[in-house]
Amino acid sequence: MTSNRIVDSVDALVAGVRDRAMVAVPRDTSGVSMAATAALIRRRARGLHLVCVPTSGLQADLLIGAGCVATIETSAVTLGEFGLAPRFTAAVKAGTIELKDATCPAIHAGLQAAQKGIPFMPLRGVLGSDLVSHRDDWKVIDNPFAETAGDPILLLPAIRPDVALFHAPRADRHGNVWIGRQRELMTMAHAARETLVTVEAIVDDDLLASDETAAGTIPSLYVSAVAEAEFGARPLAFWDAYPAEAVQISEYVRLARSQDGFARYVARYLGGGEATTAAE
Amino acid sequence: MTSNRIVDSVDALVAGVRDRAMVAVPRDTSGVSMAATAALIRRRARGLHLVCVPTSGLQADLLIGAGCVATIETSAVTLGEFGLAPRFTAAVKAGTIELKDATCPAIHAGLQAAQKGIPFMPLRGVLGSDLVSHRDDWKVIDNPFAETAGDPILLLPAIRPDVALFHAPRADRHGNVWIGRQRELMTMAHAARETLVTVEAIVDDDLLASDETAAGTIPSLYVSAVAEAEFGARPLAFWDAYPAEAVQISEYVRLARSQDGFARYVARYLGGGEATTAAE
Amino acid sequence: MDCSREELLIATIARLLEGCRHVAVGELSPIPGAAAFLARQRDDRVTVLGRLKNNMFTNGGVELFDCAAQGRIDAFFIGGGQIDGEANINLIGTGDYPRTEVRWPGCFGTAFLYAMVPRVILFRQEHSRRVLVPRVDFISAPGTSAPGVYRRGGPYALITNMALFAFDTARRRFRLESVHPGASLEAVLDNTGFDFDRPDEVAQTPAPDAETLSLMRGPVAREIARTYPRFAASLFPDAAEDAKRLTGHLPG
Amino acid sequence: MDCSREELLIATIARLLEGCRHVAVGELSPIPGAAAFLARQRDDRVTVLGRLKNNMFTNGGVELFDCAAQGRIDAFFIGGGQIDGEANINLIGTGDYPRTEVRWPGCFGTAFLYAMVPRVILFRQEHSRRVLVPRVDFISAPGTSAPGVYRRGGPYALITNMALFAFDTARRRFRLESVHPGASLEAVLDNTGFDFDRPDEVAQTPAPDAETLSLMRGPVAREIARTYPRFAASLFPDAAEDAKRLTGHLPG
Repeated sequence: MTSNRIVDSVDALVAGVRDRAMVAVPRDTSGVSMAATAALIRRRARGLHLVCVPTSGLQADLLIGAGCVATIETSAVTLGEFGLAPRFTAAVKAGTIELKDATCPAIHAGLQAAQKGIPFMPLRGVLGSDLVSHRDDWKVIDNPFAETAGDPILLLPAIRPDVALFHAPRADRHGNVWIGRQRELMTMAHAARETLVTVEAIVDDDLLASDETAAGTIPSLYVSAVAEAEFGARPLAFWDAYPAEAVQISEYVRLARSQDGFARYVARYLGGGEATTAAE
Repeated sequence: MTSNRIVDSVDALVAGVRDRAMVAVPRDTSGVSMAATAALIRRRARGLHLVCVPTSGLQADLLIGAGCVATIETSAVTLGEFGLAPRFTAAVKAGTIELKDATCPAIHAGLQAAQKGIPFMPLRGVLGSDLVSHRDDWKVIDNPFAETAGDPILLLPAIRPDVALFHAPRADRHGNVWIGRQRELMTMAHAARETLVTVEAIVDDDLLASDETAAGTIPSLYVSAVAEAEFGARPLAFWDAYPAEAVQISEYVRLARSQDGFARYVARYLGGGEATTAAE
Repeated sequence: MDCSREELLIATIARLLEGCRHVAVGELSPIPGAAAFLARQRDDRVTVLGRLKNNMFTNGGVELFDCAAQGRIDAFFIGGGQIDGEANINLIGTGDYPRTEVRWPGCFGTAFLYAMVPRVILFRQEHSRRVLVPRVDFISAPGTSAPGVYRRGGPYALITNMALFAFDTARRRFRLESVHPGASLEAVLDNTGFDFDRPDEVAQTPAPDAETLSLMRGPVAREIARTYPRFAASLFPDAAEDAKRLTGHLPG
Repeated sequence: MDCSREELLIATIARLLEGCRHVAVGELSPIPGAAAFLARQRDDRVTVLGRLKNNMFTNGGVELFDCAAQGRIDAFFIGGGQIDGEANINLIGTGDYPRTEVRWPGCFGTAFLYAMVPRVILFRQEHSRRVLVPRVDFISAPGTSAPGVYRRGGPYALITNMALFAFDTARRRFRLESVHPGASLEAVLDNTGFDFDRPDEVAQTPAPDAETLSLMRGPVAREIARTYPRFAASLFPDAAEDAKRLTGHLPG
């Protein structure tokens, strides 16, 4: 029995991402759905609030360059050994995106607060960073459990994304998704209202049937839709399954220095020039 | 290479549990080390502060009956379909143990606070329960993120056990422990200073070598010592590996109605009458 | 068609679950468990969550509570050593805390779930003034909360061996909905320690129809036998024998 | 024995790790990574944590931070677009936030880890007035905290291509410890934008001995080649070739 969670195409999958949605995406090495990123650009998504868990790279830079992003909450945007993220950098300079700079454990804590249905989560450290003064949604209180007066502590509001969007090795026909030790993907799915996943393959086994596979599986309970997309993380690396397409990413870095060059990259690699069906 | 985390006997393992230690133990179905429980009773452990994650049954009742427990923090003590826990019930009536009654998610939240190194964790619900008025270590504040005034919310202090003690199916020779989907065992290990584990078997494979097994594995980083103890959860059931010894537990319920009967049970099943080496 | 008291309870609870998507049940709740499985037989979008064998949870013991906090659980069941007329429940014991004369296991997750799950069904077979008291000795979980206290769940109904009550949160009172076949209004009044509302004409709880009974005795019985083998052995002996042969396990 | 600048840095950082048990390194930090592997060659109780292949973490991206918060991580490395004389670091950019003239990736976990890890080693190869500034434009993570602010970690040393500094938290100032072979005190003074303490006689950073060099060029090089293949290709070409043959992977 194939669940109605299994959809036919990545374009159908991203129909679940409305304009202005808050979308949580994982960092480059955890399972980025570049297939869904391309589909979002093809359907000209607008006004997205990206939450990078806890950083992003090529995915954020592409979405920013394509005009899909209004706000980005992140601990960093970087192409790693390929260098700075050109469209992110340009958008910051131009002031065309709202920045919610954060620090990695603060983003994890905000998602865990949503996962637990609590309005906020405390976090040690961070005080004294200029991040705190620029985040008017963060609060500092005196630790109510302190033995002596004072002891300020940072409180982070829950981050409850509309959508968690990522790529995983496999899902079964019920919509259970195996994510192995990339546990932040499970936190994202628990925290988000909807979870959309591309996978390398859809398998016949029930991933919850044994404790061995269940240990690394997000139950379908949290999964809204799954689409098969082989090599769906390319040109990024995907775990140990395949390496980054270094030539393509280097070409991106070269072209995306300008908005024109960025458009050429999109046309060449993402089918941005083709007529596509808008999702909604 | 066998890590020095692998110890020769369960008695050597429980040498790591000092008198008056705060010891976190899982609920009956998650992997209770009854082998270590017997060893603690043999070595006449005293003054333990048991933290039941989030409930306990035969293990807590045995330790209470044997005089090992000064304080118990728990959401329930019950023998399930076998009935009420007789020594727990008697100790409550006699006032010989300190009770820190809790509710399941509060214990999980306290451990997660310790896992995250934060002094407290908020939790929704619970307000209006008499639990709150009897727990002077819990606090209620007005939610600093509330849009309108008021909105009281419960804050739970971190629970940082000295020892997490449980039973698992297998460990490798480095001391990595596979716990499958019993994720609370990982939270306990992260939260506790020391983690002591009995396992059905020690295996030659490296549990961290593949994403498949790593997904359900506590890394040796968090594990102080492991001892092999086949059927180490008996007479309790252990996952799907073996069922409860219903006859033995029923006999426990019958005998443990009185302290004398309890002593007979211990002598018969736990070797309590034998000369044993005190651990320290 | 004849049915047992347990079958009546299962069918009645299943009716209370109509419209629910995710129903959570505890380990020791075979009758609510059977009701949830029955609801799933009728609507395959229903999922039954909780501490079952082959359950759907993969994030440890905290997941049931997180899941409820996320608003993903529509219905849950709570018993109670004492239940009072404002739907407060006591799972701690009788007498003065902490040295209660009678000590029960403890509050489990009720203090949390009662506030978080929209449709909490109070289920206690014993219908007596010992259980249904004017005021509980210890509030494990309150039936209602003060204004301004965050709450999105609470008591929906109370079902016993004698009767079905609905709970009116605004009035903080139970209302008698129906009396089970074999019981009477007088017996309910005699055995209830708290005051409650009731219509002029009290209905009888309807017995399950033939189709419902055959679902219960067929597929539901087989599912129950896997999770609650001892219970199934008394209620549905045939299905229990099948399950025992398949798993070779005593209950655990 | 001749050694490269990178080998000098690796050996010097490894000395700074003496006595550490758990050392965490980032993905893009090959020199600190090599230093951590060297420390492990010398003491097999050392564990190297972080985003390595076959890493020890199984609880997702949050685990590094939780682990540090639990007090299990003894040393960590932070770079910095700007570092000032009070050990404040800036990873955001230059100019006025948010529309910084130059924008760097962002703060990563530094704002947290700087406060939680006892021995944070600031590592930046470029030694210039552009990097080592009187006052950072944006404090991603502060070098010191006000009294009463919970903090159990912070800056321990700063190492660049020219020199090694220790940080004195009480005085909130760096102290020059040694100047690397090939650099001079004058060059350090010319290229440092902040004021710092120094002894009357400034030592030279000792070069690694033959045994250390052979550890670096042997087992350490092979470990580095697995995690940082591009870096290894330039520094330890033989080991990198071996690793490439074994994995067939480009860096990712």
